[in-house]
Amino acid sequence: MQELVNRAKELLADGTVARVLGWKAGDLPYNPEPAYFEKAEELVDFVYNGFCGANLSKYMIEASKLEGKTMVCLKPCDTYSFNQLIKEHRVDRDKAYIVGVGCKGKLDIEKIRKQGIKGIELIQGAELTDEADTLKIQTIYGDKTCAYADAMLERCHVCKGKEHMVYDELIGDSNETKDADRFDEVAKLETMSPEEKFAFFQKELSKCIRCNACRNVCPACSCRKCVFDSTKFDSSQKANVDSFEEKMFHIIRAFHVAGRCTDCGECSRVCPQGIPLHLFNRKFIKDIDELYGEYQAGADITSKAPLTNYTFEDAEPSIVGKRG
Amino acid sequence: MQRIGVFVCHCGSNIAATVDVSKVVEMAHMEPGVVHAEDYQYMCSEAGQAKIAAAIQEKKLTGMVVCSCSPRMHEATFRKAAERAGLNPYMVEIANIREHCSWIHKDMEEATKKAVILMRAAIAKVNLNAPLQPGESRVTKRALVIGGGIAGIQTAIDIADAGYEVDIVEKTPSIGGRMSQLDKTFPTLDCSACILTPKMVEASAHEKINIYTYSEVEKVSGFVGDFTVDIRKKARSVDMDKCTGCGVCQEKCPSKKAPSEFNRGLNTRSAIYTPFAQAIPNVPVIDREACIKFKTGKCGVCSKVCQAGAIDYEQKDEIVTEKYGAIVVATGFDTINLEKYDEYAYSQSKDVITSLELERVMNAAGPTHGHLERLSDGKAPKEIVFIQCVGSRCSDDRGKPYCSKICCMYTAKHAMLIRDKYPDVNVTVFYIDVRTPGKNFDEFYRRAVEQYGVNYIKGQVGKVIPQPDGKLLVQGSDLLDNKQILKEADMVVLATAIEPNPDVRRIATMLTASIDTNNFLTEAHAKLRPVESPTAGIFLSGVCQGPKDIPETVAQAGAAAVKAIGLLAKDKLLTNPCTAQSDILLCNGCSTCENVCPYGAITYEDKEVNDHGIRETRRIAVVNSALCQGCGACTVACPSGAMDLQGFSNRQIIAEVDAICR
Amino acid sequence: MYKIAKENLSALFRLIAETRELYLPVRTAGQTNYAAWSEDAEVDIDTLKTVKSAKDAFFPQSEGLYTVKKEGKKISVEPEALKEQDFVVFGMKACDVKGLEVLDKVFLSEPVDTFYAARRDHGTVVAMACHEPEETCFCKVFGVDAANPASDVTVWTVGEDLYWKALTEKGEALTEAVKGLLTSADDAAVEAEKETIHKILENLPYMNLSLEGWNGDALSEKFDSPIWEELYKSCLACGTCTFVCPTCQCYDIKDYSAGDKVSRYRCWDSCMYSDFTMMAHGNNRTSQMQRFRQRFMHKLVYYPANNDGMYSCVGCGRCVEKCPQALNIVKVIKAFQNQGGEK
Amino acid sequence: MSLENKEFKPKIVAFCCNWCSYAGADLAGSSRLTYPADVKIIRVPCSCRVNPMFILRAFEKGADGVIMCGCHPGDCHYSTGNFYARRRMTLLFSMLDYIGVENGRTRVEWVSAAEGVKFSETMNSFVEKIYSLGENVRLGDLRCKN
Amino acid sequence: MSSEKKQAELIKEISGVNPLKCMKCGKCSASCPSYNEMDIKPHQFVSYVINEDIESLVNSKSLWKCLSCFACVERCPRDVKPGKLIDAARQIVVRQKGQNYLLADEIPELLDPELPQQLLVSAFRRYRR
Repeated sequence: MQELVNRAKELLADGTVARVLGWKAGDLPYNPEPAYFEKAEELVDFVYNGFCGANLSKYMIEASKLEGKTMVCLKPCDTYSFNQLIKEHRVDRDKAYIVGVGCKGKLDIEKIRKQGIKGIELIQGAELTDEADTLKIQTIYGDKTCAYADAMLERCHVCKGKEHMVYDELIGDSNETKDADRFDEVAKLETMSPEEKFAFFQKELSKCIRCNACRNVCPACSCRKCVFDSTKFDSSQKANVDSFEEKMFHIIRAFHVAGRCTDCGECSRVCPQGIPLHLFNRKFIKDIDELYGEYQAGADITSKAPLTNYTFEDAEPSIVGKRG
Repeated sequence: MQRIGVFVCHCGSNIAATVDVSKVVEMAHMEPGVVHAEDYQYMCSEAGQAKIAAAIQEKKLTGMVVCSCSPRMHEATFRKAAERAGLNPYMVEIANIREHCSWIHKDMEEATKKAVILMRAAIAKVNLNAPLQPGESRVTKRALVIGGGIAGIQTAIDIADAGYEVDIVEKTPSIGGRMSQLDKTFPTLDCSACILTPKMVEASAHEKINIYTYSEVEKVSGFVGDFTVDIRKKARSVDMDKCTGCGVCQEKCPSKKAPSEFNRGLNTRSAIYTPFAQAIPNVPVIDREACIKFKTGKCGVCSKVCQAGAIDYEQKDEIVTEKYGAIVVATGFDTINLEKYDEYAYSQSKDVITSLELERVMNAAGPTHGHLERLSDGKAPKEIVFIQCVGSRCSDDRGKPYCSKICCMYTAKHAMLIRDKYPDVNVTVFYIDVRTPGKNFDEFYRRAVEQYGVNYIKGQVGKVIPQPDGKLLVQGSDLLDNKQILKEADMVVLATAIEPNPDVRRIATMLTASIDTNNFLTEAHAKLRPVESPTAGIFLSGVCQGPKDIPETVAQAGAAAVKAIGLLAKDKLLTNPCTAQSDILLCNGCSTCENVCPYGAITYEDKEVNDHGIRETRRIAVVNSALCQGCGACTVACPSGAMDLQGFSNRQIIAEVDAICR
Repeated sequence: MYKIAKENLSALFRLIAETRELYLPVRTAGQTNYAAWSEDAEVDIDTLKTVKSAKDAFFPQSEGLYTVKKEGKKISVEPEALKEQDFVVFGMKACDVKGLEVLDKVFLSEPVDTFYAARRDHGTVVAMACHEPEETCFCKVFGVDAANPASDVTVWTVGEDLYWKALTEKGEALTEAVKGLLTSADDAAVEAEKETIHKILENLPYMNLSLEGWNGDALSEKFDSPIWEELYKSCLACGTCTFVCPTCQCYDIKDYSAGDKVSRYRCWDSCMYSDFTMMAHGNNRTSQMQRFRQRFMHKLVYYPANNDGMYSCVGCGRCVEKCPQALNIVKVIKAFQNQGGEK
Repeated sequence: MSLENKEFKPKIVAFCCNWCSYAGADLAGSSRLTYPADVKIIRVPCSCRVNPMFILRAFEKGADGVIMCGCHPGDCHYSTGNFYARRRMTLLFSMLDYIGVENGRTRVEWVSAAEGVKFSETMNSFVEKIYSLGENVRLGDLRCKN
Repeated sequence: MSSEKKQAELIKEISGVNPLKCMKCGKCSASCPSYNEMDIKPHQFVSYVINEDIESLVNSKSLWKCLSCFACVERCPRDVKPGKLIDAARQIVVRQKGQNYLLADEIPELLDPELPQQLLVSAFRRYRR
């Protein structure tokens, strides 16, 4: 982290960048927030640890409009989003100085709470430099421990890898955190009966409160105005009055990002109701991989997206239900 | 709120026998916005149209629905009727209650119910219709032909004969193209030059044709009817107006080591050169790479010997900007690079040549002055092997997956000519299939076998092994006799696959014309619009669209010309108003729509927008309504719904869905 | 004071549900929210904070207002019926109860919101003292006593028992209805529990947050502060904070067309949204900074200015837990404190 | 009237491209090839104009089945429209199947202008399928049910 | 599935070859150094697999005459690679004989001065992996 701060200071001092986009220490052990730093002295608050899960790519849409370059800290998975945004002309590559930061898996405070740990006062082991694979947590109700891996975000268990897809320089090392196949959950659902599938999604989606956190955090949902906020399709909604509406919202959202979603996992991370929203996006990714050839959005900035591409021999829609 | 009139047609008994027309009228009155509803025996008749006109005027209708036969039948009729009565024709919607209802249902109650629903959907849609005006764009009465081969020449002549100005842009110093390199043509064995040269002369002498040789298209902007093109005239170093074409400069030029492009590099030419004797224009160019004057600053022989003082070492590239209404692409082909076909020893032996090289060898103006001889030692060959499908029909990355189409015929031609002129030479052709569809084509091939004794063997050659004594050992297989064949040959001729001129990629990009995976230009419709590109105003002539022989090329050249003439004959173009439009407040500028547009109708501009008080410059999609054909692919690709299709808008279709499901 | 063994709770819920609708924390797909009780509902009264507050029971996320029906060219209007059925909300925490007080000031003052008023009339609140408060809690800052929720009935968890005390007439009525399952008890255990809770509260990191300078008088000074420009930047403009908040009371009115009928309903809205209070001419607040500022100014300045100094934040800490980017009202309050000296 | 006694009359929406399938439907009509009146056709310029939103909208408003017809792949009037439509619909249908909606409720069929017989056969078999699946209860807005 | 069909499928699976891509040009046979030794010629291998006559294939002399020089694989314009088909047929035989068709110890007595050295090398590459 110190290396990052030092580099940020250098870049600010020599005028390479006008500001730094990183994380500012929070007032609890686990709540750093994305923040801009414009002066070297502000960097005392800079922090980069296991709780810095937020994908800063989307902030670059606004930062691209500002005067001068912005140094932005991107984890390997975040760089896919940034590439995708470049491809869609939503960010300006020339306005970004990308520091690819190392990552040893990001932590999910909800997962720690799920283990019954509450009244958290202090967490040790979340720094990038900490080698320990156990978090030591001091709480009002006594000291607790939690395995680092057990507190990791779902997306880190299916990590896309340690490589940064786009960067100006790299700082820090990354750990291999992948211990599951990202399509396992989808494949499991696919084998269920229609009744079971319906029950599963009905239950999960019934929790949706339409806060739009998934949409607003999503780097692919970068529309200036979402179709669900506009009158263009007569689809503007602010609440799910009927259970159909949450399905409509999530299916259409997933469809609109199909072939563009990098599977960054932000939607699932931010959902206040813990809905596994990645299951929608990954279904499309899995279908695309199987039907049209493997495609990773954001791995490059030139390839044709699956939904703006075709081959004569593409599968017919009737393949649905015939597979598996 | 619209004021809608509903007109229900009986179509004699065609509709009325199954649909309770009066009930439909009654139900129409219940719908919001409907101020008038009536039925009539034949709405499409003059009397029916008069009723419509009267209602439009009396009830001040702003929209109307005709419940009748298919819109494919009478939509145009009713639109015209509406327009005559002062209603915008795009405020008319048809509810198809005949083909989609009365003719397929027997039960009257059921059919009537359905007719009412179809009518409601049409009313719901027309409620959201907006008057549309077809756009107009002017047509510049001048055509550009890119490529000066037989395809380009023929297209240019045909367009010019119709009275329109045509410019030909040719990359090399002379027009003529591949055909000028051929010795004889199948299946009549005419001398190629003898039939091509008059065409070249005709083109150059035509008062409506202007030829830019040694020139390339640099930039294209605009759209159908109104293209603006920058043409780069490369510095020729010879003044076109002064040169008399006497040829002394070429004789005296001390630099004679440059490989002759015209003779496929089989011999050399001078640094100042015309590619061939019949070149048009008959004005040489200086190859600055080969010229001693340009390389060292010393020499200047050509300038000294030129009586006309035409040599101009200071000449610079010049950009000419012209406007065109139509563009024809006729960029032709080349043979593929054989580097990856090591087994045929093309790069190891001078006596392994391509068929196009053989054309030059057999030609009196060629490197051997028309004598059939081995290029390695000048000896007369006794045994010649032809290998077919070299690089054609290949699914690996060495060759091309398609059939090059012309090889079977020209090989038969070569074999026949050799046997005719040199009866003591044995000719063997290794083939996979002999493909001869075409008038007199199979007869031609049979003549080669029956009359000229050419030995055709079914089976591909695996390897050509140059021998120390200069012979070539050909290892092939005879699939019919199930034998492996080892044959000593003096010369091997490869029927090399053809591919589109590599420049076509650059040109297609400039024209936003699409090309397929093999770099052939895509036609607007494989069957019904084979000489048009999907991009309006761009036409295709010759091999740039797909492999073809000379007669086919000439036929297609004429067809492309007719299409171009049809366009140029118009004073202005009416554009279909049902085009896509992007909402500047919603557009993200993400380029997704551009990627699915088959017509290159979408571009992006940085526009100043005022989004409810926020002023900023944004990248916005702009649809060129002259190019847009209204398919709607972009509207679905657009995630924010910024892109919408006039006449079939999102809200209109949704209104129809709602009305049907109500 | 009564008590009931925890193991008898399902019998208690069943009994309440016989005469009244019952809403209580239910766990669905891993998350606990208020929902109607049923035999197979997974009741979860141990989770301190439900994701959404109990606000839904009185001010639902969406609620029909009236329906317009069309038959031929005839149009009729049918207003939505007001709540007539008595109901019980079980398990609300002190902060959420205080939240109702905030909502009351909005909806029950003239003009009275009849939909809300009917729900308030028919609803009985059984509040629970917070057995184990958490680090995100700061109710005390707003004068809420987590150990002593003021409601119709208050319950305390002590060991394997729930202690029950009715505080209002409605509370007495409910107690009467379930008396068969309750046994009398003395206050001692409850007093001890209260003391324990108070002790824990003392040590929570946010409990000493100062609200100094946050009141109606601070309007223009706070409004024009450059600090907002710094604070809002990581805000995504999602509405999570508003939707989990027990006091946010803004709603939008929308129409839904279903063939021959159109229903008009209201649903929660969020001042974080760019189309919040959107009008024909556009929006009053064009930038996210302005929208962000609105939320906190409303809670800490405008509302107290209009309601005798009462804040419209109750310190439940849900926004602290749920903000995707870890922004929250505490950080806002602190940011002004830190900069306060310089001003 | 109780629900069980009420005869099930499905609502079926068919999106047909103007150039091939709508003409195919016209041909079915002029050839008097019958299919049930439950099918209502919406004309679109091309199958690529069909937005997944339209299909979900139809279900929302009470449709029991939605079918989309277009030109055969390779024959699209606009060259490539149905290729995009094919991918879009494949993915959408797969998603609907994934969330537990019976996959027989959606279908894509390529019908040329000459295939009146195919159009009518397609509609007959699709309607039959919808009858066998019964009322659509998994994908609709309750406010639209009567 | 009949056993012949199964074996044909197995050959396709092991070789990764789609024999239907063959356009019967015969370039494989033209390229084959062992052509004259073979009873079933390389280009015919493809038809045998298509016709599911695996019995004849595995009993053919050709199976063991193929040098695995891969000239046919290199030159095949259609990506059919008869050499891989032959190789796969051999695999089937090897599998039937229990992974044990050729051991290093057996080599000396099999050695034949006429035999190309390359055959030995390729034999090991094939059978001892």
